[in-house]
Amino acid sequence: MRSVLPVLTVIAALLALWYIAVVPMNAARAVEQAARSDVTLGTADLIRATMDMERPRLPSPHQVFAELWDSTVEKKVTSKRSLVFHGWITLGATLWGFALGVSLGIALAVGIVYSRVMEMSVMPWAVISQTIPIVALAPMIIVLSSSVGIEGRGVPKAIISAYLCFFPVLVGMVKGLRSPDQMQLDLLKTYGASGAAVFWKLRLPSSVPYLFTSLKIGIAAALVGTIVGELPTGAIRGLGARILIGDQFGNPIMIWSALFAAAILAGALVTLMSLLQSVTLKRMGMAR
Amino acid sequence: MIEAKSLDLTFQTNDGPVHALKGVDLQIGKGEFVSFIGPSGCGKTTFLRCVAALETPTGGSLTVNGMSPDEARRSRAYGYVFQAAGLYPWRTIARNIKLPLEIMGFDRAAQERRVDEVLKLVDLEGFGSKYPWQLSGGMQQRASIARALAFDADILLMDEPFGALDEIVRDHLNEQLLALWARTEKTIGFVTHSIPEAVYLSTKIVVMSPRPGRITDIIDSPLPKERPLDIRDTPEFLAVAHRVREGLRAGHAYD
Amino acid sequence: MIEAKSLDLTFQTNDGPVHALKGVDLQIGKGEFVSFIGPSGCGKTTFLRCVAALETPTGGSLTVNGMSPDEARRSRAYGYVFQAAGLYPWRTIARNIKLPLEIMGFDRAAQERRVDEVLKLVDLEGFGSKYPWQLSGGMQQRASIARALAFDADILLMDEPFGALDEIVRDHLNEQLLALWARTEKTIGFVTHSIPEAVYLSTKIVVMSPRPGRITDIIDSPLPKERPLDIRDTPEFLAVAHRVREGLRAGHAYD
Amino acid sequence: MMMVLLAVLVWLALWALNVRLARSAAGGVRAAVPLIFGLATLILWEGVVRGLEVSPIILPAPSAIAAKFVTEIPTLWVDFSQTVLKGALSGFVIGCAAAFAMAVAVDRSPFLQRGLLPFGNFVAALPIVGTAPILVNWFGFDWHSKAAVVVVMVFFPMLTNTVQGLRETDAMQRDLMRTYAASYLQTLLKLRLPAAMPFVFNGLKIATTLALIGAIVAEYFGSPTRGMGFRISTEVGRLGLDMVWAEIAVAALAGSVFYGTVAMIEKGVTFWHPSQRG
Amino acid sequence: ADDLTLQLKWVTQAQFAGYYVALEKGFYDEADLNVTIKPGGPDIAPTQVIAGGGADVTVEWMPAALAAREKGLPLVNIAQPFKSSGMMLSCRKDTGITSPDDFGGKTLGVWFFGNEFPFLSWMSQLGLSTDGGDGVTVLKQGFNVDPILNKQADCVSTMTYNEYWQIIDAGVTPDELITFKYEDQGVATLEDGLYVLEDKLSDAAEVDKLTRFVAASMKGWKYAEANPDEAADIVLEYDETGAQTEKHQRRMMGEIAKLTAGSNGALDPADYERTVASLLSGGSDPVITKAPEGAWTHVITDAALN
Ligand SMILES: Nc1ncnc2c1ncn2[C@@H]1O[C@H](COP(=O)(O)OP(=O)(O)OP(=O)(O)O)[C@@H](O)[C@H]1O
Ligand SMILES: Nc1ncnc2c1ncn2[C@@H]1O[C@H](COP(=O)(O)OP(=O)(O)OP(=O)(O)O)[C@@H](O)[C@H]1O
Ligand SMILES: Cc1ncc(C[n+]2csc(CCO)c2C)c(N)n1
Ligand SMILES: [Mg+2]
Ligand SMILES: [Mg+2]
Repeated sequence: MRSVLPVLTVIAALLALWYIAVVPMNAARAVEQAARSDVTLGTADLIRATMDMERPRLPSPHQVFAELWDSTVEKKVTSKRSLVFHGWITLGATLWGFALGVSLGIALAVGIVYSRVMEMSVMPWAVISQTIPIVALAPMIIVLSSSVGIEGRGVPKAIISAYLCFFPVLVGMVKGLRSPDQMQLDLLKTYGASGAAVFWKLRLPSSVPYLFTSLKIGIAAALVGTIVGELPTGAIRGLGARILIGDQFGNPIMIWSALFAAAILAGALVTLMSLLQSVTLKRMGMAR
Repeated sequence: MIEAKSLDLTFQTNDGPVHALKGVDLQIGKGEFVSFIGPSGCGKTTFLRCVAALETPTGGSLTVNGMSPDEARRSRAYGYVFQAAGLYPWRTIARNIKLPLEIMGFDRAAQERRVDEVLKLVDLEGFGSKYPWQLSGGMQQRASIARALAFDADILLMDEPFGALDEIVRDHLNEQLLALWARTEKTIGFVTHSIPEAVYLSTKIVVMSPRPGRITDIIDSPLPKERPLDIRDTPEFLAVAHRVREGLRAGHAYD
Repeated sequence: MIEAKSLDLTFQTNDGPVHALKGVDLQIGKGEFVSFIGPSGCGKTTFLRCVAALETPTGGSLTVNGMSPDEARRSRAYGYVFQAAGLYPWRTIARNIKLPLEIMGFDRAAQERRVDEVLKLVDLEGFGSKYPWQLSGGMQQRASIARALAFDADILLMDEPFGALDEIVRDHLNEQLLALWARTEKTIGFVTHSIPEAVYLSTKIVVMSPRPGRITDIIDSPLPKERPLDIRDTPEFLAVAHRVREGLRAGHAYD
Repeated sequence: MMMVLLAVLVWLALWALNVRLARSAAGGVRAAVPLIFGLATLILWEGVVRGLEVSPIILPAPSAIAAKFVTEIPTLWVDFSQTVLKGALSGFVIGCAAAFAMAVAVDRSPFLQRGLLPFGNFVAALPIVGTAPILVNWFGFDWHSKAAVVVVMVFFPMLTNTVQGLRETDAMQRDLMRTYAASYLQTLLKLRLPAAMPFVFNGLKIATTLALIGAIVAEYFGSPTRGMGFRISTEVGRLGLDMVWAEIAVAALAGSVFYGTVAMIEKGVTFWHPSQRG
Repeated sequence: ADDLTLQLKWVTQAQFAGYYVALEKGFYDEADLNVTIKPGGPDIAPTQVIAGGGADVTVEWMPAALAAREKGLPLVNIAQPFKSSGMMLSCRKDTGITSPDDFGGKTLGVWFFGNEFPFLSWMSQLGLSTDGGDGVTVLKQGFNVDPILNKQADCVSTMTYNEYWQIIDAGVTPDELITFKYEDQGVATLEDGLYVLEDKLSDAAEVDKLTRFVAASMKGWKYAEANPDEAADIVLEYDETGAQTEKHQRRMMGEIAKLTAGSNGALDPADYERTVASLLSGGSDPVITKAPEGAWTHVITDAALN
């Protein structure tokens, strides 16, 4: 709550900057347009012209928000022209990819924490996996998954999303599962506790704060992954497809509104994770 | 029965080996109360950790009740109080105390009963549902003592358990600990920096000195088992204290 | 001169206000050595922090050398030793000690000279180039004392500086501190849990009690300025110690 | 099928070897473990591709990729310098430096911090496929637009980490500075920046992988006729999968070196942090 | 009904109207086919999809198909609904370009991803190198025409039915532009044809299936040619992104109809030979190195068109 005013202030500042930037970004095209109809623009006219171009280099905020409004509130959510509909498609794949990535990340982290070989063999390759551009793998993922008989493009999308999502979870969970200090571990040793007891009673609970931090990063990464995956998977539905079509048909306003929709979706998901985090930590007595 | 014969422990560090323990010979009988005293870094903690199988000696032999320390650990012979409280922050005080009980498979009712008992023992009734960070440092330390007492380990190892407490609380807990020991006949290993505390509590005082960590003196206390607080003003007490102080001083650079 | 008049400090916390200090009246003359003693949570640290302008009182008045605490702070009147060592882990011991000197603009040569001096004072010669984590807890605490002594602050505030040290080292540092105080005529505020330490060092002993944090007794020491260690066996010493102990006990629940 | 079986066996044997090596403490041996794991995986890959006769248009064998790599070194170098040296590196430097400066600048204002940081979540989720066409439009086809994409990608992770790092000092460390009446600048230089370094390097490490991915993907949205992203997309279209994988190998190699360099500097700078002391 | 999957070369748009019309109008159902149409995208190589078994038939340009064939992927053209090429290079007049002779030293935007072959063979016929210097500077253009609008390129690749109109819609007037159609330059290569893997053709059941498919598809194309607006609306119906506009699709359908007009679906061997010749003539770096064998067949169309 304390951050409402600061956030609003920053938003206001960003909007102002954005409006100011619109003028020089679009001026050249506006002048060219005017020249075609043999008009020379005064400063005021020029500014007005840059604010409402059909194909701006930088759309003005009100254009983007009008489009956002139009494609969310004004359209039925089941309509394929509704951003809510496309956001929903993207959200679905994101959640699958997130589930997949989180499971993989946690499983690998547990393996790494409990096995030195796993740590030494897998960890460097996990880093390397993140240096491989996913778009290079995407076509292969699609071809391979269709040749092993997986139909529909939801699955490859989720795989691509999981690929980007698992790494932050892995890193965070390795840190988290290792966060118990020597004394906490020694304590259980003096009780003659089994490996399972150490995991459930010590490692897992102490990794929870790290888990949530990773989940927040992971869900944003999963969303980005899904949208990236929506281009090569046939650009049929989802926010990624909107971006591509907006790009090809010279509709920057469509790109920007899809970008905003993605950012808002991410914001909502991250907020959800934060909420989950504070509830869990409170129940565990770790929120202060 | 704890029996150490020419026990060695050397840590390999970047700037060469550290001889934390060197040729330590010590016998602790069942039901004894043994205090360890000595300057910082003389190996008190290390010795206790060896007994609890938290460290592996690099030489000599060490047996606990005729078993290896590790076997004794797995048969759950130890209650250990660490130098710092080390409570799990996501568990309330009561659930921290329950932790060993859960692991050792006590049933629900027994868990509740024991928690209540030990909380009373360390004067923390009513704090069971608080989280560790809601307690002062001294209260946390008492909770960690309660945790070690909750299950009936034969051997109690305590590493400076009363370091963070003021004199009055300390006296009080000293009395309680003596009473507990008298009642239960546990074997207790106890590390302290305080000479009066060591003398007041122990049947045997082990004075250690550093670099390498070794035993310089073992003093069998002539004090009776029954010890009111004012025993500390008796000549016997002062004589033992004097001998400990001399032993300690020998381990220091200044005279 | 430090002068507190009906000083109050209340912390607002989630479960209501905590009265850390309530109606504290105290006068500390220049060159005095004042010890604060009292149970955990009675406001000793809080009072020292008020003097150093690290906390702002919620009521009453507090002046230091006729200035507000904050003005005194900005004129660099204080050396403060915290309850924990608080060394910066990325600096060696020597560079930790240099830290205040760098900030106050001492020149290179003076920095080196002072570091050598204070390292010797706390018996840490040869450890200047080690990092804090390479030292035992007691050595770290000594390094932090050295850091506070390195620049010549008029007022030295020390919060349980010797808590982590064993009796012998403690005695030694007590002597050193007394000598330093006698030599430099600094004003010293000193928190401790040890009654003998408080009596041995101070010209004035302030006994405090918690909930709300207040002063229950102020004892002006009848002991001479010259204090060999064995002054602790004199009747005057024991009488003062007794009075302190009684004051302390009154603040506790058990009798 | 024999081939696949054999490859699996070799893989298992090397894994067993690794299990034994991992127990030994010597530094050189430990470095071998990931290499052996990589080698084992390559052998498995080769075996599966040959044994199942996977079409080289779907997944080429490592040997074919290696052969392509060797013959195409000049092209790979041109692409590498276009994408990594010009695009990724300059974007990385500009983005991280700007974020760092911004973090220090907003550090004195909790108001700005509270206002700015929530945007991290939003910007972190801006899909690169959306920002890249816009930035190519703005900054042109050459590496400048790739650098811009990288700047956008690395800015917020770096900013959030640095801001958090600058907050990371504990109360006692700050109080100490107060008792010295240290100035803002002195506190910043002598306390907060050193204390922030572990977090700063966390941000830098995240930024290395983002920078590489960003620079490559941005080339899908327009580029000169060189660059790793250009080559990858073009060769996929031509079914030159061996070349695609050669570029992927370059990316992995460059990424590892880049990441490794940052990690090494980190080790030197934050040697004092518990996580570096093992 | 027999299942059949068709992989398109690009996203759902009027370029592929014939197939959508056949689907919507039930022509495939009548032929006892259950057809799935997979739209393409920027990272989908139709040749790779068919190699991986993700589709039975794919829409592809002949240069890419022949190049893939030389890579060892035995693609065979079974039908050629597009008679003529819609590809062109659109330049701003104010760059001074009046004929291909003026290209030297200019910056030209080109699509890659398997679409660059016609351009490359044209340039090599003109004797222009494509790596800067005294030749031309090539830009890999993205999916839009921004480079020419921003004057980052002097010319960009356009299709008569698509990108050209993006430029016009952006406010540039037709007389500010000069366009070079590959058809007019004599370097036209065959565009959207239907390709399958060779082994399908040795299986009588598959041949029968493909025959029915081609027949139904051509029926769709002819219907689309005759009813362009309705066809465009059908395409819009199938566009799941909801981002395509009626104005644009109707216009695209009109232009597409011009390209399919001359074809009954059967490949004209003369067009094929011309395409191969053009691809072979690439100077030092031809797209294909030798004339392919068996890269097309009339088996399907012969059966389908009777
Ligand atoms: N894990 C370790 N690695 C290297 N050296 C160690 C390790 N643990 C302890 N040491 C060293 O072994 C010696 C003995 O340490 P120990 O902790 O037993 O001392 P102590 O007597 O308990 O001291 P204190 O009173 O400070 O607790 C010290 O010199 C210490 O530095
Ligand atoms: N920042 C704070 N917020 C809320 N309460 C505080 C804060 N700091 C101290 N307190 C409370 O104020 C009281 C006095 O604390 P203080 O630290 O001064 O005690 P102390 O006498 O130094 O105790 P100790 O001997 O344990 O160091 C305690 O009850 C403590 O819980
Ligand atoms: C990388 C890449 N860039 C552009 C296109 C565009 N494209 C493919 S077919 C076609 C004809 C008209 O739609 C066009 C423009 C592509 N497919 N792949
Ligand atoms: Mg110890
Ligand atoms: Mg205190």
